[in-house]
Amino acid sequence: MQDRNHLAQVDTTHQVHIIENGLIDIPMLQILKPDGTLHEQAQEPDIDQETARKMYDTMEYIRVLDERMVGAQRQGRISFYLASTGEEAAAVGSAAALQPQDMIMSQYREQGALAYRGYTTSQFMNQMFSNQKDPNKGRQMPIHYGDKPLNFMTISSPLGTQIPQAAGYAYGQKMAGQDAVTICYFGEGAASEGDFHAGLNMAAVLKCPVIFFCRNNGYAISTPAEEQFAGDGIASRGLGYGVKTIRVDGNDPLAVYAATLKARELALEERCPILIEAMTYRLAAHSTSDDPTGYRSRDEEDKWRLKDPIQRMAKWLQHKGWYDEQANKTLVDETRKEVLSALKEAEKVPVNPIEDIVSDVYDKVPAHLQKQVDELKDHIEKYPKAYPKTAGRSK
Amino acid sequence: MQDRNHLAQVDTTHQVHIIENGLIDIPMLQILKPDGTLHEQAQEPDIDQETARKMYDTMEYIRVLDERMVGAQRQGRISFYLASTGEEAAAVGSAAALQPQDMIMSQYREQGALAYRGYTTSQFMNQMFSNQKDPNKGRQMPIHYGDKPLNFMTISSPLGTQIPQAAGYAYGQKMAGQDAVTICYFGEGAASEGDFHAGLNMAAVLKCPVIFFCRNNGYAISTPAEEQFAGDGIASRGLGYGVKTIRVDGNDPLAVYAATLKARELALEERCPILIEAMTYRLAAHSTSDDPTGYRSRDEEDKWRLKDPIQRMAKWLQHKGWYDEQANKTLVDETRKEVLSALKEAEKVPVNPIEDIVSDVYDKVPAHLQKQVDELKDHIEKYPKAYPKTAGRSK
Amino acid sequence: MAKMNLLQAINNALVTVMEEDERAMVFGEDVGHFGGVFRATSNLQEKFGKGRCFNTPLTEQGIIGFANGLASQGSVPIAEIQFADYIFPAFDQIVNETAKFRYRSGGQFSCGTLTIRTPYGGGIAGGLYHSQSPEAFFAHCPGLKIVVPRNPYQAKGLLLASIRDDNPVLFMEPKRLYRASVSDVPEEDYELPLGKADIVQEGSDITLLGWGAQIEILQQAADMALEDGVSCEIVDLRSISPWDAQTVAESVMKTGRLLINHEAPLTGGFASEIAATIQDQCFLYLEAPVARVCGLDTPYPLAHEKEYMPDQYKTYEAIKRTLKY
Amino acid sequence: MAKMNLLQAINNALVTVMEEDERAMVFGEDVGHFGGVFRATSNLQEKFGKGRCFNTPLTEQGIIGFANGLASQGSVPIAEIQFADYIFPAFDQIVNETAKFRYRSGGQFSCGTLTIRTPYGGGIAGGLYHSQSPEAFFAHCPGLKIVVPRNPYQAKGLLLASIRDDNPVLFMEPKRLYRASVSDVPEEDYELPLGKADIVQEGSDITLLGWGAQIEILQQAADMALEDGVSCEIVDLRSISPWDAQTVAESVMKTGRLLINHEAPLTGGFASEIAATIQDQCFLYLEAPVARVCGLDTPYPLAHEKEYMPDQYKTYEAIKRTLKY
Ligand SMILES: Cc1ncc(C[n+]2csc(CCOP(=O)(O)OP(=O)(O)O)c2C)c(N)n1
Ligand SMILES: Cc1ncc(C[n+]2csc(CCOP(=O)(O)OP(=O)(O)O)c2C)c(N)n1
Ligand SMILES: [Mg+2]
Ligand SMILES: [Mg+2]
Repeated sequence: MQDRNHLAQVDTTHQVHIIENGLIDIPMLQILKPDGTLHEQAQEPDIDQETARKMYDTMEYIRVLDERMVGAQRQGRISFYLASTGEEAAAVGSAAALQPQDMIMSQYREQGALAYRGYTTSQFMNQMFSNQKDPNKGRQMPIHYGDKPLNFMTISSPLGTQIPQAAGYAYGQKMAGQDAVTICYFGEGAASEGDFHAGLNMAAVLKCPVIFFCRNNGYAISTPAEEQFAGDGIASRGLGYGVKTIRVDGNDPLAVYAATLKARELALEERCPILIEAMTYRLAAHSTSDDPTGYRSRDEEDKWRLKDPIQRMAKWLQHKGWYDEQANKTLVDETRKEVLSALKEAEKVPVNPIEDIVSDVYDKVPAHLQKQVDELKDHIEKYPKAYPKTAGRSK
Repeated sequence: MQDRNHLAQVDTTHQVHIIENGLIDIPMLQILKPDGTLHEQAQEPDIDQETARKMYDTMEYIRVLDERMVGAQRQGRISFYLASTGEEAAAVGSAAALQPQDMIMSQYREQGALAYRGYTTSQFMNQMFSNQKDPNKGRQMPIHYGDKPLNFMTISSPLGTQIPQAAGYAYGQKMAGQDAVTICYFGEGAASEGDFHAGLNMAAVLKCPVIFFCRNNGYAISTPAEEQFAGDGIASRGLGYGVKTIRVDGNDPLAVYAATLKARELALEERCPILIEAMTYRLAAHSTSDDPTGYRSRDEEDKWRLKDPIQRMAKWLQHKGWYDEQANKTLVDETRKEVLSALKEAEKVPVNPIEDIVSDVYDKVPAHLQKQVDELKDHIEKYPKAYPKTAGRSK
Repeated sequence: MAKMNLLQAINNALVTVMEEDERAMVFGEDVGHFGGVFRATSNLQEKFGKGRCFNTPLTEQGIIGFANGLASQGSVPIAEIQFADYIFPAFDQIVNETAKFRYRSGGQFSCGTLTIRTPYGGGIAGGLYHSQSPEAFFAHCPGLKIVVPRNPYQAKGLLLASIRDDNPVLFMEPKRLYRASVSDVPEEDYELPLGKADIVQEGSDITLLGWGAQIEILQQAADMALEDGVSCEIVDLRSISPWDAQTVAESVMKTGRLLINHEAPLTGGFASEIAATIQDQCFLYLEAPVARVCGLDTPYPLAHEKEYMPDQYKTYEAIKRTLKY
Repeated sequence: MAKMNLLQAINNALVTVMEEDERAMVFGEDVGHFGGVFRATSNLQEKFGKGRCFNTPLTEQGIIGFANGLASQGSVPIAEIQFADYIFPAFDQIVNETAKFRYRSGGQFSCGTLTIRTPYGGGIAGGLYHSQSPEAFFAHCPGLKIVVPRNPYQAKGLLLASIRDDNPVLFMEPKRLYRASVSDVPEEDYELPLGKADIVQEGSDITLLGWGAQIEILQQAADMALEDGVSCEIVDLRSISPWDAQTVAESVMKTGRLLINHEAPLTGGFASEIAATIQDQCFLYLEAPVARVCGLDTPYPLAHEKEYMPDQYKTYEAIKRTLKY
């Protein structure tokens, strides 16, 4: 046995030395100025026109999707929605820096990452209508997407649970010798959960190639960041775990892209976790169940509207000569139409037949569940009007 | 509503800036050199002879108690014991810096703090024999002390649970306007629990006058610190929570005393939490159920034996002219005798009568428990030999 | 008397207790200025200050850990868990700490002053993470009390009794009734007893037992059965732990039949405890097996929520089966 | 065949599966070089390397969270929780995540490859935090399997089946048998079926049902009853979830009487589910109420451990009462 010395790195002092806030400065990477021009000292990430356009288009797409779905919820067509307005760059910029084989484990406000991977409007709609075309079989509330072919883990409502899971997933990727990482998204609110602590610490100790991507958008429902933590954001925690950490302007798509690219490279090369804190703002209500006027001012929101990531990227594209006004207008119009028609389509698709109420609890339906569903089917036959979604249908 | 800006303190950079290990240096406060003399740059804490002697005597006392109880366990007289050998200064030095009205919430290796408060040898024994004189009524394994008059919270085996509890306790003290703080002890292993994260973060946000005192003794049972965390000890986490933090040589009683004194002052003045990381080493086996030769070398232990806190303090007392060889010898001898006789005494004290099996589950014994204990009593009467501790006795 | 919905009745109880006892503190996620996502704690921060009504960081284990410490110190914490589905991160703090605090210390310390409020139950298109009824998980843990009100009047009286009771109480609020259930509620202070079931309707042929929002379902099923000439006794258990076996047994000895209804999955649900106890205590009185009308042994579904629910039709059918046995 | 104690049988099963499947990984607190506080994982790190057998930081919620991710990725995690009393910080990860992973994703992702091993139960002077039997908390959660072996032979066969079963399994090891129970165990690979109870002894007057270390207690009580001329059938449930109601019901239809024994507190313990189901399925066959001989509704005591235990004397008395009913 080799001797261990947990004091090997520790210096000695002879005065009471207090470590406190402000001791380190964690600056935020910004590449684009709000006017879309590059900061003088900044280096433009190595990004081609196609990728840049795809990022931009995805952000526009998500903006439209969000807006329409909030509307659809107001009309009572879906039960719930949760928009990412103002935060599109965080999800899209990071997703663009990944490879398709990388696993995405998201919180719930990263529809941009999913869209970037190629999720279609119909797929979004099928999930939101819990219909039988949803690969999650209509089991969860709207916005809890999941798609195995796209390496996008099904979202779970309990906050923070995906953080240690992401460490484990990445460990598995490493052990299998894969050229892949896991990215794990979460909010600054979720970072208060015990699972955050467990996940970051385990990833650091067990050297898991995982990118922890925190969207610090200032709020957890009504709770402002200042009532969530007293340190310097979430980034300041990285040091405590021995996790390499980058803070980035979450409203700057290029900065997010550059940071995530670097993070992925480090994660793979050094087989280690990286923490990214993206500073952004939740311009949307928390969800369609929420009304932010109860806890923040219009004025505060307006200041952030000026930092709109889509505008910023549009201007940069213009500078580059990669912006196409007409194509963009078409995209927006087409998306609106597409959302509407996909919505109408999905609305009509029935939910899964009643047999599915007991499937996927176990790998196979065990005897006691078979009995329960058989009795249920008999019951539904007796009261077809009480169960209009499933009566008269069978697998 | 006033506008909030969670970016107010954040600087901007234009290069990918990575925060990583080594960025801050967290030195360890040491006042006494291993030879018991003061470091040149160090200031001797304001400590009178009586306090200094009490600290020293308590450490000696605990050393003897530990040694004897490990022996008693080997003889089969008690079922379990857990020694603090080598770590006495951490518990005693910190307890000495507190006031009696401060609440102590300990992990399990802080018998020194309890002894400093005045817990008697008989009290220790009554707990360890789970007899009817134990104020905890013999409900927990040996070493799970608790004493309300001494403001020493009953110890709980599940690790880390006392950390958020200490935040809450301290919040209550603050709201009640008390001139008191809470100290919360835990190991570097327990600091991996989610409850650690929750507790430190809540204490910081809710401004609780609590001292989080981590004994980093290099091991959690067999798990060395390097497999427990990858950051710079536990102190480096303080920054992440915005909690003022002090690292101290846990084998230097004066340094621990000075750090805790300062921490208490700050906690009360600023109504805020403080984290202290005491660097020490568990010279003892984890507990009497453990055998450290399975996971560490004798050689490694020996290096730490040289840093013995009791030796160090003895030398300092000698320098001060406060050391009394004879008194010390008497203390050790008397303690040995006292432990033996208290042990013999406690062994003879019966456990609580059977009625107590259902008490303290609720404030009053509810009907269903009354019925259960009544039936049990009838049963015991039928099989008195099977239940020798309680048969034939009643309240 | 005032007409109040269930949320207003809870808010009213909280105001009552905070006015009376300055050690009382209300906290949880979003409960501060915003008044909670369901608005049960509206205006408390304005009335009693930030020190006594506050947001916590987003950590259920922290909320209950903090509350345990606060209770052991002598304050009167009233902690909110935003949805009962999110109480599980606090499971260790509740089951190993809250519930065992008094016992392990021989009565020196306790969490007796603690009350945990949490909205539970389905029927709101919430899917598997906004619909759970976890009472049975806690009912297996000695040291806790568990209370569930069925309407605003019950809610205020039971919540006041829960907060003042010197034992930790898990107070589960049927969220689908939050706004839907309105009743006359006295504005003055009153308490309803813990550990006592309430006979909602007397009857002679079968005892229907439930709690919370399911009492309405039992009522509807009883009305259907009445058309067939079946007289149902409806009992609201109100306290799941400790539960009032005596009232239930007396009712069953009278009717000879028992049906228990709850939303949580059948297996290991609290109906199993009731059935096990009653088959023992009333063995010679039972004319048919104790019937359980419960959720399926699956997570709570979304698309098939209606089908999953132990609704009035399933209850009515089970009444008929039990009577025909 | 070799003589093995329960720990050796478990170690042997782990070696078997790690040799066969390189995706299999064993981890938890102190399980690495040290081989676990009970030494169930001895030598695995030496044999299979630090990548596949490793210590984790001290965080149960992290261990299971990590394991869930690893399982969903396709690895075969075998996670150890040092004592079942410390499984509660992982309750959320188990109940809301492990158990619901497959369901919520429509079968796209799952934790089917996960096995959680944990020592449980009392009788070792462990007091309230080293003695708990938490099976009933998990039995109320659809999506998990729960398995408990009664001896080394069962342990190896059931553990191999649990690891290979494509569902998450909570494998609970009766720690008081770790070294005390020794039996012949085949060195080669074999599996015992999940979800199937095992008739340990045939009999005609009463069915005694239990699992794990309590099977020995049932055997002792049966021997006492035999002196009175009472013939007991002893059934080891083996799987708590899903449980084999059919075998139990068939036995009860034959004997007309059922007694269930477990160490966990009576109220809401798994015996309640069994009693509730059997009184329903065997109503007309039962000659006496289903009897439950269980722990008291208190935390697990230390000084009064003997008195708390549902031991052979209490079981024997309950057999007599049931026969005399
Ligand atoms: C364990 C758990 N507790 C509470 C909730 C309820 N809840 C849903 S979202 C939310 C706020 C999350 O804030 P944050 O993590 O900052 O993400 P954001 O909404 O800002 O994107 C809360 C409290 C939950 N889903 N899970
Ligand atoms: C929640 C929980 N998990 C596991 C254990 C078992 N256990 C007891 S002590 C210990 C190691 C603790 O190490 P540390 O916190 O460093 O304290 P030390 O023993 O070094 O003083 C472990 C794993 C426990 N008591 N509680
Ligand atoms: Mg947020
Ligand atoms: Mg340690």
